[in-house]
Amino acid sequence: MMTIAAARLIWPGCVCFVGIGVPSAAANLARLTHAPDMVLIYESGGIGTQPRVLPLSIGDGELAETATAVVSLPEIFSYWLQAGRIDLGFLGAAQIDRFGNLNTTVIGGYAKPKTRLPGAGGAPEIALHAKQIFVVLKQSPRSFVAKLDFCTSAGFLNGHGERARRAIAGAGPQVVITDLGVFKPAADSQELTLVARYENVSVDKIRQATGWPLAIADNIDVVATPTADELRVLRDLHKRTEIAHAGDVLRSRKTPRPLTSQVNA
Amino acid sequence: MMTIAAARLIWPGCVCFVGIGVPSAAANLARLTHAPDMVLIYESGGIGTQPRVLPLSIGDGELAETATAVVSLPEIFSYWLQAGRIDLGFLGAAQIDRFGNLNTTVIGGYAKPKTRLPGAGGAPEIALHAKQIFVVLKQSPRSFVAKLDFCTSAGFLNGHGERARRAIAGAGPQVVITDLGVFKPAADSQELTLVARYENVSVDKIRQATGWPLAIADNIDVVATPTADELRVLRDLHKRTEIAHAGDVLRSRKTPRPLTSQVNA
Amino acid sequence: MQLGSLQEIIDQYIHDGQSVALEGFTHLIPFAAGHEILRQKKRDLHLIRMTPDLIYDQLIGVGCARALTFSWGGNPGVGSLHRLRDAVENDWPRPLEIHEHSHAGMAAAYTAGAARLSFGLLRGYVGTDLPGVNPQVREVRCPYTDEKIATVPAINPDVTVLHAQAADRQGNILIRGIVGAQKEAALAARTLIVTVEEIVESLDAPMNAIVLPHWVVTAIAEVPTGAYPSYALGYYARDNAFYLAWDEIARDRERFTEWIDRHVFSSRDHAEFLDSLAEAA
Amino acid sequence: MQLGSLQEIIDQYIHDGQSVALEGFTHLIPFAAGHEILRQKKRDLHLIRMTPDLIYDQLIGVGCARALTFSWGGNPGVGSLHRLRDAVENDWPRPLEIHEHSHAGMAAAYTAGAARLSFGLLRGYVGTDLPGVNPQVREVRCPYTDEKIATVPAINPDVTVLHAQAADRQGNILIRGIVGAQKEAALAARTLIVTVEEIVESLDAPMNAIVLPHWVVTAIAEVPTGAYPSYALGYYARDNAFYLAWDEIARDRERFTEWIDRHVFSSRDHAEFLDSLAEAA
Repeated sequence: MMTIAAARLIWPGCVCFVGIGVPSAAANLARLTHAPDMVLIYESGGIGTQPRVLPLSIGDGELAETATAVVSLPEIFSYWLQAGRIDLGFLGAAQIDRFGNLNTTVIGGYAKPKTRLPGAGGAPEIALHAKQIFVVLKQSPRSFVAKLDFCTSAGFLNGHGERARRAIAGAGPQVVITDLGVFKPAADSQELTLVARYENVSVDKIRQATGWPLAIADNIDVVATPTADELRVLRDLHKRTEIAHAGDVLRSRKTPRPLTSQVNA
Repeated sequence: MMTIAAARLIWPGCVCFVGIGVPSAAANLARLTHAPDMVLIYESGGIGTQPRVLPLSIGDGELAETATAVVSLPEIFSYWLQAGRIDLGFLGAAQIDRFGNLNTTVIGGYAKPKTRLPGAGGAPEIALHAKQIFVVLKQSPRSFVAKLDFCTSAGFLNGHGERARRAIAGAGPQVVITDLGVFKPAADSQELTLVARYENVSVDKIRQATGWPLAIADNIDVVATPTADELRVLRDLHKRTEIAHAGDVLRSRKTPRPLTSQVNA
Repeated sequence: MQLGSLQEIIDQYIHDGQSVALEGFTHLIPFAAGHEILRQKKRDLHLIRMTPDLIYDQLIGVGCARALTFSWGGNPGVGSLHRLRDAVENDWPRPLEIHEHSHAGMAAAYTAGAARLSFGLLRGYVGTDLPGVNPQVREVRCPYTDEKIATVPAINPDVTVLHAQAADRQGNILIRGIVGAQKEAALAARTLIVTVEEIVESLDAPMNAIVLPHWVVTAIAEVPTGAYPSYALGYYARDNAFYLAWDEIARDRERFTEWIDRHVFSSRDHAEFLDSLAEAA
Repeated sequence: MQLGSLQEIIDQYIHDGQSVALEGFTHLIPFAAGHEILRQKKRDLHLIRMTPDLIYDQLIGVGCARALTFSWGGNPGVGSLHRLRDAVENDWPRPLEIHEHSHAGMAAAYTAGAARLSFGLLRGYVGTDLPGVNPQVREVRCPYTDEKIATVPAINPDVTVLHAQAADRQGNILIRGIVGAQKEAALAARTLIVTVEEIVESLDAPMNAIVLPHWVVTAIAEVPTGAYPSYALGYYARDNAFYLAWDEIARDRERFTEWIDRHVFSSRDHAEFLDSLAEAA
């Protein structure tokens, strides 16, 4: 449902910087439904990729084979991301605070963490340079926290215009999508505000899953249930993906291919 | 004769950054005679080119088609030249001074020059980063000058170790080859010193063609006359080049090739 | 991405006073686009290019340019650009402000421009008089080694014009062969115009080829032989004879002016220009 | 360029205490080379890599590494690298010093290394806590705009190890597909070791392909399927099932140790390693 909610917010023609997981599924769902001309960029170097199946890793061969261009990683981050060519960046996180700052580095102290997370990856600069950011994560008091253990990627920092004052190029997180609801930054303070909930999820439940006193919009929308078309496309995509990823690579290597040199070295 | 004298000084396996004209002819002569495994790099982006004919420009198609790799110009100058991967750079000049500094920018004042020359091109950084430099130019009191009108590329600056003190990576001009003789820097002062002359060219003539009191080595070699093999290879190279460059491009365009779109736009 | 005639596109996107880079390092030089700029009598352009070639000699000789940023201004393999020289030496037909770099410096400046950094770094310009005449060449200290490293300000042309082998129907552009700093100049620009040899159904680009995606391209015109007398790898060779002949044509102001009148101003487009040259030959 | 067995080459060129980058961004990951480093029980390595993958999880879990420079340390598409976590969280089997970057920062550091600049520039790290824990992230002021721009020191590994599709007889290397920062890591290194799927008569590389010329390559070993369980475009696919299975294997110290003993230490080379996995399946 997060996937479908996120997909709906993607617009035709959008140049989208995609990570693996929900963002990749959402972007591809959008591409296969209402935004066929959107441009997918994976940080591994694929520009304009059109994967038929969902990649498991950010650098699957599928992404190279279906891309308009495959460039180096330094180029992706300098000529494409930093240059401001990305309309929309998706980010996930282990923790988010009320101003949309994100932690993907550690739970606990940095030097001797309780949980060492994978770390920054592309996120800090995606957060700065993409014209806007959508954040997708599961919501609980452990993920929606009053204070991050570590700030990996800037949202609105301390809010109240600090991001703009620091002359950060991109507009920051414009939508946060969780498994409970949808949040947008308030115009003045940039504090995340609940603007929509899923059916059968109460505002109270969302409030309880938030580690700070949650701001609530005057009118809370209800996210429309998935359409038959959305569900079909998503199911097909996952099915194709499953089949594609189920191949037995190790055994297929056993089929004859020349393992010896073509040269008598 | 300058070409042959220069070619002889190139060693097998040498990675050589080549410009057009005498340097290109010399490098290719060396490659086709005693240094078949030398690596030619043209600043236009061809790495390991093996042209069958001499290019007229530094970016002829021949250079791309016979190269191991064709890279961008920013890459040539950063990852290859600046990174110190070039053993030998060839430079020409309109003016040279006694310390091997070169002028290819202007004769006269910079703002309103008597003669505006093409300018720096790759030379300033070739002069800094190639492990050593060979300079090739015609010699006269107008080219061998006491004081440059403009310093485009550093040789030994004011000599006496200044280049080393400024921590410049490459060793600077190790040989200067003219149509009259061959010069090398003195060990202590780095002042250019006549070390060889061509047959039938007197030391006096060389002295008169030099705009400063010329240092002369104790023993002046005589450059050996071209061998039959050198002359044959060079003539063949020039002949192939003439034939290749004589094609009438404008008329050949008249032969049928589709000038209209393949798409009904 | 807009597909149109070269005439429309130059009219729509290139305006007097702009900074314009027609890049191409002795390959894929956008001659047809340069001639159209001449025909439309654009003025006060700040021309940018590593190697101002014959096409810049023509633009400067006609008086389209007020300034030139460059790193090597010659007729490659032949000698001088006489119109450039006449402008610098004698202010003819008008004075030309010059911003002079080395290739390495200008490559770093385009690279910074493409990455939207305000400056580029290089180990360069040491011991030369160039920083003395180009105050834009400066230095920073390395925060780790305290060494001085040269800097150049980013180059971000108002318009970059390229010539390429092919575009597909979507407007993706394939560039093959010697590519100079074309990709950097393209991505550094605010507006990107590309002329192509042909528009094809599919680029069939090899993996890791140099492809500019359609959404960074402002406008495309199909102009066969659009790089002549330069060349387009896979299409036609460089007309070396023309480069040699240009030395004579450009040496003399009158002969130059006649040539421009007869071949550029009297032709309506690139095909007519090529015909007029063929007739004269 | 030297052609030899992987065993000889790792023995000859990789020494205890060195900084070693086995690069590969989810493609062409040099697993075979990593396993040989394990077999030869190298110690005190400073491992460098943007995305420490399963192979670094193994090297760290066995205790080969004293330090890690990286920008994202997970099992891509799956979750954590449990051995990396155990080292950071519990110092098991030994403490691991970490130097942490973002991808953009590390890409800039490799790029600077390849160009032999002492530092790289990026608009990055703004508003994050990373510079607080990595004092190597600093800043300079732009000499033109006075803005603060982040800097990273160049990365120049003692040894870079890559896996590539093919080498020709001369030792020129062709890399196709997703290339990450492999070229930069290769050119930044003092010693470059490459394993290849095969050695061929001629690379038949398309124009503008990514080819590393033989004279920048220190040594080459032909190791078919040398990137398994990662993939080599044009040769074999990624074994996603292995990446999923690794999560279970690596979660437990004993199970991990058993797996390494059984599959890596008990096999003499990569072919035997692959056979031992196939038998176990």
